[in-house]
Amino acid sequence: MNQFLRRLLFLPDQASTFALDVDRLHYFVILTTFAMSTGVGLTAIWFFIRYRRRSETQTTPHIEPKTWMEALFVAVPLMFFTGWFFLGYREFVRQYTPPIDSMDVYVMAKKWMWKFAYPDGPNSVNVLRVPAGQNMRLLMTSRDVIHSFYVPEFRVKMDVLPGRYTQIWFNATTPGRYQILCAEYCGAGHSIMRGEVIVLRPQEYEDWLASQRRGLLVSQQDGQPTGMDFVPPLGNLVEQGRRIAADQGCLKCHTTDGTRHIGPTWLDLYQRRERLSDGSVVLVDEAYLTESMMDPALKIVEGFQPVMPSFQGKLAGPEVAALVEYIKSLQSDAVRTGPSEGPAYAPIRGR
Amino acid sequence: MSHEAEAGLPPGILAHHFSSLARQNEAMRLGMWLFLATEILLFAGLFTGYSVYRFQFPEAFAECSRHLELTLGTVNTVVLITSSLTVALAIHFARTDSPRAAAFCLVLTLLLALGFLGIKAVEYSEHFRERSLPGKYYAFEAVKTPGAAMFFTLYFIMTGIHGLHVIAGMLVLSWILRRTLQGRYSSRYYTGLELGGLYWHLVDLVWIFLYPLLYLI
Amino acid sequence: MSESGQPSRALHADESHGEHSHSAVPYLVVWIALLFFTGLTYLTGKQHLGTWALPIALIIACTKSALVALIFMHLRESSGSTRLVFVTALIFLVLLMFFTVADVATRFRPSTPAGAPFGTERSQPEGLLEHELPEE
Amino acid sequence: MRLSEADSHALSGAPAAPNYLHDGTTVMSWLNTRDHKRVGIMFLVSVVFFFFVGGLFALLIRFKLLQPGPFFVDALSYNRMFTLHGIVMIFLFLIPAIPSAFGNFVLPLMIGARDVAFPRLNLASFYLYLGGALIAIWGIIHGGADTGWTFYAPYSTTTPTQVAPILIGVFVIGFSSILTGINFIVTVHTLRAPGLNWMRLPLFVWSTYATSIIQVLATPVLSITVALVTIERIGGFGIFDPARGGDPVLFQHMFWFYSHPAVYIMVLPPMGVISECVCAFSRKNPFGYKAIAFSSLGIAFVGFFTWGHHLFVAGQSVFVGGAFGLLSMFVGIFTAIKVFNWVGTMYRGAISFKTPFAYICGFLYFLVFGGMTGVALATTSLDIHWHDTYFVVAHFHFIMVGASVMAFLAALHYWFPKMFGKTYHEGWGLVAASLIILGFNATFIPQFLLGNFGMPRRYYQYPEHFQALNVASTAGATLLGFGFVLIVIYLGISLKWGSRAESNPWGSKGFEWLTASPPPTHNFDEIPTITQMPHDYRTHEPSGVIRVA
Repeated sequence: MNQFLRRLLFLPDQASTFALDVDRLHYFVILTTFAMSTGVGLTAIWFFIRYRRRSETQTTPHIEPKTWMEALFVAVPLMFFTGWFFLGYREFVRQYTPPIDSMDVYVMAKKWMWKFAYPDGPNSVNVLRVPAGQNMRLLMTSRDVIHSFYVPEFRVKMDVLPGRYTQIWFNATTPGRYQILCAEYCGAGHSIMRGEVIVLRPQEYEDWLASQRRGLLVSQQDGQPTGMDFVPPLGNLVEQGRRIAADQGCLKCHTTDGTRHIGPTWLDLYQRRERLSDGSVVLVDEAYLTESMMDPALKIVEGFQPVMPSFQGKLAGPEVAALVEYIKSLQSDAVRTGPSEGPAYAPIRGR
Repeated sequence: MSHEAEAGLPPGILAHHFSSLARQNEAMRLGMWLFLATEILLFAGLFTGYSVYRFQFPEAFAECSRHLELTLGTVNTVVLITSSLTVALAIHFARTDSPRAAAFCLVLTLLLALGFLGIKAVEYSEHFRERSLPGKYYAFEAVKTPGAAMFFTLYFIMTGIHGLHVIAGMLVLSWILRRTLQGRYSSRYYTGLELGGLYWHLVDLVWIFLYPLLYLI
Repeated sequence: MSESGQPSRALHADESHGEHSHSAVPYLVVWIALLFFTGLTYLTGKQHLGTWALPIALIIACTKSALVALIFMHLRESSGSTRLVFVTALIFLVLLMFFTVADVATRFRPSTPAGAPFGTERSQPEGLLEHELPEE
Repeated sequence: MRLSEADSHALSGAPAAPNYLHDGTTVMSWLNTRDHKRVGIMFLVSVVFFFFVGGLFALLIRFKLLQPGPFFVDALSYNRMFTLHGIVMIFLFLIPAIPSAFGNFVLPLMIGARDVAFPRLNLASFYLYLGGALIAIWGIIHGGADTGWTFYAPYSTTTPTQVAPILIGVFVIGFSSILTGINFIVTVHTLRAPGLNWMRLPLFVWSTYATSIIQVLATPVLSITVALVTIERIGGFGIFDPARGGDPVLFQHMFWFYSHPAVYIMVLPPMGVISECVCAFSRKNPFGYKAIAFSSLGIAFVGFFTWGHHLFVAGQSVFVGGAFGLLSMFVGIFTAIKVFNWVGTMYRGAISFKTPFAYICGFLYFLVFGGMTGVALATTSLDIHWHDTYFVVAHFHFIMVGASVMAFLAALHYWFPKMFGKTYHEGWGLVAASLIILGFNATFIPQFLLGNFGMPRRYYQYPEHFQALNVASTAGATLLGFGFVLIVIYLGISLKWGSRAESNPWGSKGFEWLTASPPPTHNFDEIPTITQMPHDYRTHEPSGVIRVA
């Protein structure tokens, strides 16, 4: 039944855990819509045939609806609509709150191309490799205008906003190649801004990762190498983070082995509860780390001087991402167990 | 249609399709209030922008508002409130058949409005001097926190559009001043003057909200 | 009239409504009240009370605008429809602000980092992933 | 129907009683008129002209989409075409169409007034509309915007194309919409005929009144948003610039705070027209008059609470998205009430199948189908797959073309004798109606399926597997185009050579038929005293008694 309806309504095949639930609600909603509209159309036609005008001087009775009729006209649609809403909203919340253990990928949308940075893999342009059956979380940001990451087969879509992160998650079930489309109008190349999600079996994914790390495919660049962006994969994001920390002089004040220095140490910093100079406690997560790089004077850890310069304008999105990943990797027990960013209901900050 | 009851009015006051002057006044007042509703919602857009960015950059907004000329802002508020009083008095004098006093009050209002614009000009020149300007022109040394430029963007857009409304109000009031001097308004018909007064009071109303939000917080 | 209540000490009783005997006293009284409230908001503003600054300032501003609207703009004497127009406009103003700020407040946290936004093209030169990275 | 000034001379040839068309036939008498009927006719002529300009862009877009690859035009001009199709159709046709064209003409007649409350303001509203349209056309000629009719920042603030003139044009047209809204609200409040209390107001007056509330309260927010984008483009103040802390989603909030109620500006007057036509052609009193009247007000007010359902996928918070989704459900209820009451009106009526009634059947089917796909879109999780795809394009075309344009045509045919004193050819009317209903289905049902298939909107090139449905949709679009051209032809012919219509050809008991058609300049020799509800067909005598006041 599901396949028949899916093909009847031209829905793309269901390649993620969301697809089936979304499509079931889809069938229920579309079939009721079809039933209601044909019902109204047929009643109108039947009334026309039954009560067509017999003579020009015909008079008609004055009929007022009874209150129960009006109540019915309100109750039935209200019941349907609120029913749809609660079914839909439960799914919406599930779809926009990534599970804790999902694997992160940083997505950068730029005028008419997608760039993907894996925490422990190479960077690639327009091609995203994903292990099947694994929860993937995409932290997305854009370099210029609003784009929108849309994979029809996964029933997944989220706008990619410039200047801030938006997140999305999916769990691809069937291996294969699926098109990424840009769904928010972004200029002349909006319709050719297409990428590809390649869902690999977990084993194939590991092999691909290993080969990337060994640099075997150093020369072969994923997807179509665009002229200005030929990028030899230079190790994964964590190594890039370490190199940036050295270049930008972070390591002059922040140590990575736990000893106290001008700035707080980065060892085990991620997911630590820092006590601030004004007494409040903050959970160290991506947002706090980004914020401290851009506006260090905002939150000073207790017992440290506000001497850190602001990196606003000096660090691009991916550099910030690389530093955050590097800090995340500095765990004393070297196993990253820290949960990813929780749902949007974190306590509202701000005076 | 008995028009005798409305006799003794200057010609052309009562439109042909209104049954009585009271009804026409009622229509004009309702029309003006609807126009005021559109002005309120025009500023609603700006206040939404202000509240969103104030929520995102609380420290920058607090710090920047301390660098505004608070005394000039307060003087401006007093000037506008007084001009609201003089416009209200002008309507009062027109209703009690003393058009000369009404005209004098309108002149007072126009002078106060000019004073307001003058003070605003002084403030703007101060901002141009210390480079605390919106967006890409921002080069103000005293405040470096991110989001400061956004405060001055909102400051200039809100006070600028409010200034345009003050100028529009002055044009309306001077048009009404001319008609008052022509002796058009009396206790039987003063709606034109009242509508001008309503518009001026709205301009004052908007500044009553702008002043604390920009200068004090 | 759903506008917030009259200020306590401003208006006294003998306000007469006659077409000719319209008195100017209420205008003067309201003017003094407005000056008083401006002074009040000036003082409370100067102390920078922090979290309480905004609510106090808004309450004072609402009282002042209620005074101006009711007496200066003759809302008290005008017909029900003009009052309805004024109140509806205020309701929609609050509606627009409430939902927009609620959205910004409860958004996915890193979506509005308190520091300046990063990673947009014009705020700084080309980013890391490209070839500028210093060679090993 | 292209009624240029010359045509009006030909019209006056017919030996009719002195009516508003004869009362001064110089061009100046039209351009400087105070008569609400002439302003209505001028609006009608310009609105129909812009409908065909927008329609031309639509056909060009559909023609390009025959091929998946680059074909016929390059990407930039394709983007300009769909932007201008959106802007011209929405701001220059749909918003002024029924309120300003038919509302101006018929509303004073329906409430027994000699004219609208502020006649000069009415003429000013027309010239603001023309002025805004000319500025926008100047922008179009100099390259036009490629931002889509939604002008989303930061693209609209950074694109080098000519966006500023179109933004200023939209700003000026907004004022025309505000002035019309103010005019109608004050007219309904102060100029009703004696005996015409609120519960006897015709249903078209109720829906135009509700539309005017939206026009007055929503358009200013569009004006400020459009002004801010223009300031941003010219001054670089950085209010929507993400590099300087600006929030692009704030623009979307302020834009959709206007644009969603604007959708109800486009659909409420057509509902009013349908309420009138259903009662007139099934010769029966409206079934549930209070329900239909108050649901118009309900749509006007609750319509302001639901704009967030355009932002489910735009990075809006999950919590606020849920709140907007729930509120959007309530707006759907009011439309459902109206539809059931219309169908209820037909029960035990005496229905005569004329062209307007054919459009009513089309309207009912498309409004229910389009409306419910709208509610389906508001169930937040389905919107994730559908947002910004052709499903959304099909949904709003079902409402705007399926409901609004059908009702516009029903109104055009229903009030054609009232406005011009001529009858149109019934046979051709039915042919054109069936052509349009068939063409409409063939155009937009494939677009629903394209949306399901995952084709995003505003795509210049699309993946190959979408081509079949696109070709079907283009075929339907040409059929639709022929239908509209056919209407212009036979209405134009009947304008010149049509037979004279008597004053109440449909035998309708709406109040506007109490006076002659076409009515004299001052509408009523004696203002009638209304004694009963409109459309009360228990007896034959007119619903308003002309008593010597």
